[in-house]
Amino acid sequence: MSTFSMDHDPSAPHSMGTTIIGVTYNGGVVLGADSRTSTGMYVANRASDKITQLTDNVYVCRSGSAADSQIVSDYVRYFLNQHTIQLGQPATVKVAANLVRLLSYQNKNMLQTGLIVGGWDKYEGGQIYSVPLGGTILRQPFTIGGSGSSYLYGFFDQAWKEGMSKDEAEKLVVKAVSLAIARDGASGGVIRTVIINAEGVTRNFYSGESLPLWHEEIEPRNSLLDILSSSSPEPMSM
Amino acid sequence: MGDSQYSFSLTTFRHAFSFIRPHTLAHHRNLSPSGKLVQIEHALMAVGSGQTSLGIKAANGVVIATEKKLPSILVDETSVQKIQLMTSNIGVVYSGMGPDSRVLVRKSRKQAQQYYRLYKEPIPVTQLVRETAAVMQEFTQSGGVRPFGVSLLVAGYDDNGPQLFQVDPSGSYFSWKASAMGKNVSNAKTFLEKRYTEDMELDDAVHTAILTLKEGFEGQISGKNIEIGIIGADRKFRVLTPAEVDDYLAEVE
Amino acid sequence: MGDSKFPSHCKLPNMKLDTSGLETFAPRPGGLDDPLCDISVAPSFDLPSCADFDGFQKSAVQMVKPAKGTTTLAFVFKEGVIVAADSRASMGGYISSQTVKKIIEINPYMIGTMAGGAADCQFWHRNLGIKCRLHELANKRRISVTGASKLLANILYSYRGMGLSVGTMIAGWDETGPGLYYVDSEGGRLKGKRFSVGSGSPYAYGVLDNGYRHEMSIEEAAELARRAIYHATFRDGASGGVASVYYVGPDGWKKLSGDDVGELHYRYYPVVPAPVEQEMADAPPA
Amino acid sequence: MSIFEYNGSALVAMVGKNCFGIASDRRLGVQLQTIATDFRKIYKIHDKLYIGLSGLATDAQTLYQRLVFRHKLYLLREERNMKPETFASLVSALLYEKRFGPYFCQPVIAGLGDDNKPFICTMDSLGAKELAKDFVVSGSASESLYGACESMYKPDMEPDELFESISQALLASVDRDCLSGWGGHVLLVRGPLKEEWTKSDICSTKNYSMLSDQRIMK
Amino acid sequence: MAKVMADAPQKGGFSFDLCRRNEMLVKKGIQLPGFRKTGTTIVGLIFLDGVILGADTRATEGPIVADKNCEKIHYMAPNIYCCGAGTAADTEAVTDMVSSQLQLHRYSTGRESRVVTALTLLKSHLFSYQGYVSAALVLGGVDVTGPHLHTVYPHGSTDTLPFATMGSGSLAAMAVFESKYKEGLTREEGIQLVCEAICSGIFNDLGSGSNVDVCVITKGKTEYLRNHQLPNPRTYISKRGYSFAKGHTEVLSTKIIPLKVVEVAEADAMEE
Repeated sequence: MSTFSMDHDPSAPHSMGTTIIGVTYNGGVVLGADSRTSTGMYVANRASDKITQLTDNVYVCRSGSAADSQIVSDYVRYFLNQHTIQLGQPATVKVAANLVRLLSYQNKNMLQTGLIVGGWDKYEGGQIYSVPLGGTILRQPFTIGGSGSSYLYGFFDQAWKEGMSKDEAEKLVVKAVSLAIARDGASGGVIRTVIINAEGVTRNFYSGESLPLWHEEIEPRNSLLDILSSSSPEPMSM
Repeated sequence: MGDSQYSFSLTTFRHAFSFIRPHTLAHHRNLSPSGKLVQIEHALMAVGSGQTSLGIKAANGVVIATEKKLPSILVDETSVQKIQLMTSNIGVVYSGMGPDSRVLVRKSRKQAQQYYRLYKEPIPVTQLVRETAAVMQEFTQSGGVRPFGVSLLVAGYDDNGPQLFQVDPSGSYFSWKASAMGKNVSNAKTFLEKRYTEDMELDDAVHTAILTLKEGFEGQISGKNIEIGIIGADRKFRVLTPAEVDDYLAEVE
Repeated sequence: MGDSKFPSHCKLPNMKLDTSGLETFAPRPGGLDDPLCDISVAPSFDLPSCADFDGFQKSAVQMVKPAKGTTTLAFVFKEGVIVAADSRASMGGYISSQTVKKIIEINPYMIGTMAGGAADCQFWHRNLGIKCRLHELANKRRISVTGASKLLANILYSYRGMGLSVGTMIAGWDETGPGLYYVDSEGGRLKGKRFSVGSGSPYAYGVLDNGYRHEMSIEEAAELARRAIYHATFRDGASGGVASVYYVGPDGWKKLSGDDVGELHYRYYPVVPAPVEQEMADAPPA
Repeated sequence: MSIFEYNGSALVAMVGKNCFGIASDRRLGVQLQTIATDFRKIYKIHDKLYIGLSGLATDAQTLYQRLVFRHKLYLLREERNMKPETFASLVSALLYEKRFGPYFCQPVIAGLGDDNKPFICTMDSLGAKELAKDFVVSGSASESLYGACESMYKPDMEPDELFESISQALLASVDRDCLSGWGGHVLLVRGPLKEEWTKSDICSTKNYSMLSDQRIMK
Repeated sequence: MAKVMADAPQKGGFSFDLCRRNEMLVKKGIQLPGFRKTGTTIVGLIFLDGVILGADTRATEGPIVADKNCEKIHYMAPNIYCCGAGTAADTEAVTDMVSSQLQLHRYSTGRESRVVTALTLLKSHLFSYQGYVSAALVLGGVDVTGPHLHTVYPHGSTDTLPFATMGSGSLAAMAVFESKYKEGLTREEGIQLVCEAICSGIFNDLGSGSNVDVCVITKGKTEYLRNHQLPNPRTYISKRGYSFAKGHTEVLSTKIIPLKVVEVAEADAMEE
């Protein structure tokens, strides 16, 4: 095996070594995710959106194989649209999460994906459901997923509080994802969050430079782009 | 079918009809004692009472035209299009039952695409007509279905020049220099026989088509209640806009 | 296959300088430079310091294999020995040369043929040549074909299982008359009347066995050898080029002929150039 | 050993001025053993269209039979011969149909179009078409053929010139390949030129088989 | 009879009847052939008025350059094009199939095709083959909802990006995009940047080479700039070439078969 093919194999499945998080707070839920998509060692997309809309009030965070998670969320979105029309009112988060579970469970032999469904409905308020690899469903006050999550269990055990405010919850999510990005090579890029509550949906974006620094991280100086565009002496001339 | 039936399909195309089932023939269910296929007779009746359509093959192109009489003035006439494209160089118009024609058009378009995907060459008009006619024939002797209640006029331009075909519910088809079908068929045909010349240009053919339609037309003819499709040497079939039709109407007057 | 698999004779996988190439005698053939050939010390190659020795050995054997497509033959008859071979070298399907000398002259009275690994054959034949000369100087008489072939067989036997690939015939004339031995890298050594070695040998044997008589003249024998080589090159894709024929007699060996097998083909089976055939045209429509 | 080297073959097609040439070697082997030295690898589809099939001979023959079947069906249905382009698309479709269990064949297609414009094309065993304006090659000697044709091809060759070039390119290449050889078959097709066309001069398909001129330095 | 029917033109779909035999051959130690690949550099970017796609033109078969000037930008719809990398036959087949489906869709809806429609058709086909149909695509187009650029991976995953690269030269090309891409490029700047990215692939990636193809799609207009740049002209043409005297090749036999001459006069050809 040559080092070349290790570097970049475009035919390798496209997967998301990921950090995804869903937390509930006193009025709804906050979902968060990093933005790195990689094929082997190559970052195929550094600003991908791993929080996908299912209905107006339900979103899903995707991890694992990009193809599998996309197909599952596409199907669920399709079923939920039909369901919403037949029912004449928005689908509940529970229904959405159970559809995700159903697809994950019935096709578990061919799917490599773990999903976190989060949303708000008028019956049960903000809810987070985790649907990991085998197709189990777990309703939890908060849940974490993806390769970066292993760095976060301890953090959440320590930092999680019942009944946070919206801002507290979002701060927690951003902090957690940035911690995972600092430790996990497969997570990176920017942080995206989605806040869902009775008022509706807010999407937030935190660029890579704006994230807090952790142990021994070096502050971003001039990025490579700045260096290239400045008129410093040519690195090589002929 | 041996090994040609696979568990999945490369395309979304599917044969919607099966091959001949021998038992339907054996039962003679559709044959009347006089030897006539009554279902086809009925289908031809549906065509005969349908709105008039006609086609003329000119020296440098083909025109097809039809009445577009709507059941009520309340219908939005822009939402109805009776002349349709089968490929970019073949157009079709029907007399008879509109919904039946749509089934045929859909099948024929698929057939045309299949041909193109196999040979990377547009399907010749004769081939598409043959395929369409085969479908219509199939429905005259398959169980559980009835013949299509339409006749089609197919206008196209390919390597063999301009061509006009008429396909009937029985599945028979002929190439025509000019033809008509529908309610006013005999008058229209007589008119066409009088007016037709071999060296007719496409523009003349459009004029003749309008005059023929006008012959048996009840009420005021306008760009909104007739439809005209033309194809010339550029091999691009085109349905004229109501404004263009009005221009032609003005020229005829 | 990285370089690390061919280290210096030191077994440590380090950066030590290998000076063995500068020494006067090539690899360490374990006592073989002794003319008397001290076979009590088993010769050996240095073991390559790699994790997967079996795998290395397999691939080493594979590397030698490509040059095996060959047809060589030799037979003893009334007047002496005839030796013949083709001249093609191939690597898989690719013809790397059409002008390979597959008959190696050991000394004026003895020649060997080459089948198997080209490098192995060339090296050990040259080595055998040295030994024969030393034997001659030490004993004031030429070595017998029996002796020479035994020397080679002993060497090859001592390297058995280490990846050498040699299939050779030693033909010569000594005090007892004509001599012919087959020796291979598996350690086999056979005395015989006629042999053929290489991928084309089955085809050559067919012609040889059918046409062989002890009482042939030199011309007849040479023609038999030529035909056998030609027929082998006809059927065997890995044999081809030139059919060379050598004769070993009381006065030593002599090259009798070297013919392009393509030309031989049309000499044996002449083709009458056919006149240009013209098919009648259908009458074009008027 | 690659499956393409099981039987061995060398195929080449070249374009000339209003003509084309298609040539193959004549060997059929089972690996290194030669079975026949007059094996045909170029098949006729119609007067102005030929296909050469390299690779596994059994697949080549099967594929050829299917192609002939499809062409005859086309002829019956449409009452005309296939254009070379159309035929190439058909071959491509037939090969791609077996994407996950392919025929081990690399076809070379050469033909004259409607206005006697030469057309050549090759494809891999899955049917990925490669159209070329100069020459196409395939078979176990293809690497040598690429080299020989790159240097020997000239644009706008007359039929006689084209014959020598394509023959020499083929012979030079098979001389470096154990698995092909024993001379070759060359087909030259020239369409009747409209302006020159007379009843007596309607010459067109020339079907040569030629000697190998193996020569080596002695 | 059944066999004959089986060979009749049929609906399409893969045929697996040689799979078992080929598997057996592999077990016997026979190597299956490599297929023509487009070890490729393909790129796309969104500029001020639409989308620009770019591709190199080299097709390879193992170490051999099989085609020096192939087309890797495939037509999908008048307003949508698609660059393909991977196994040439697969990219060709999958884009052809989807473009045919789009055409039918346009006929039945009477509307311009949308890029997402193409995207969905592509990804669902590729996903259903679990990566075995190896086509890596850059899909671009302008529709009623504006310009769109997507990448599609062989396993069926997709990305939506302002600039994208694919193929073996994607790293080289991405380096150019990452350092020079900005929002709101003009047409000229966009083409320039695409060419630079493709050239970076051509010169730094062994699987890519020859010329630069560009396709500029704007609202209502598509320009396919075939061989927009030719950075690798052939420099070693021998002026004399090889000439062989007539009769240089020894000929065993010759047969001349006259072609059946169809009536040359064209005028009557149309008669039935």
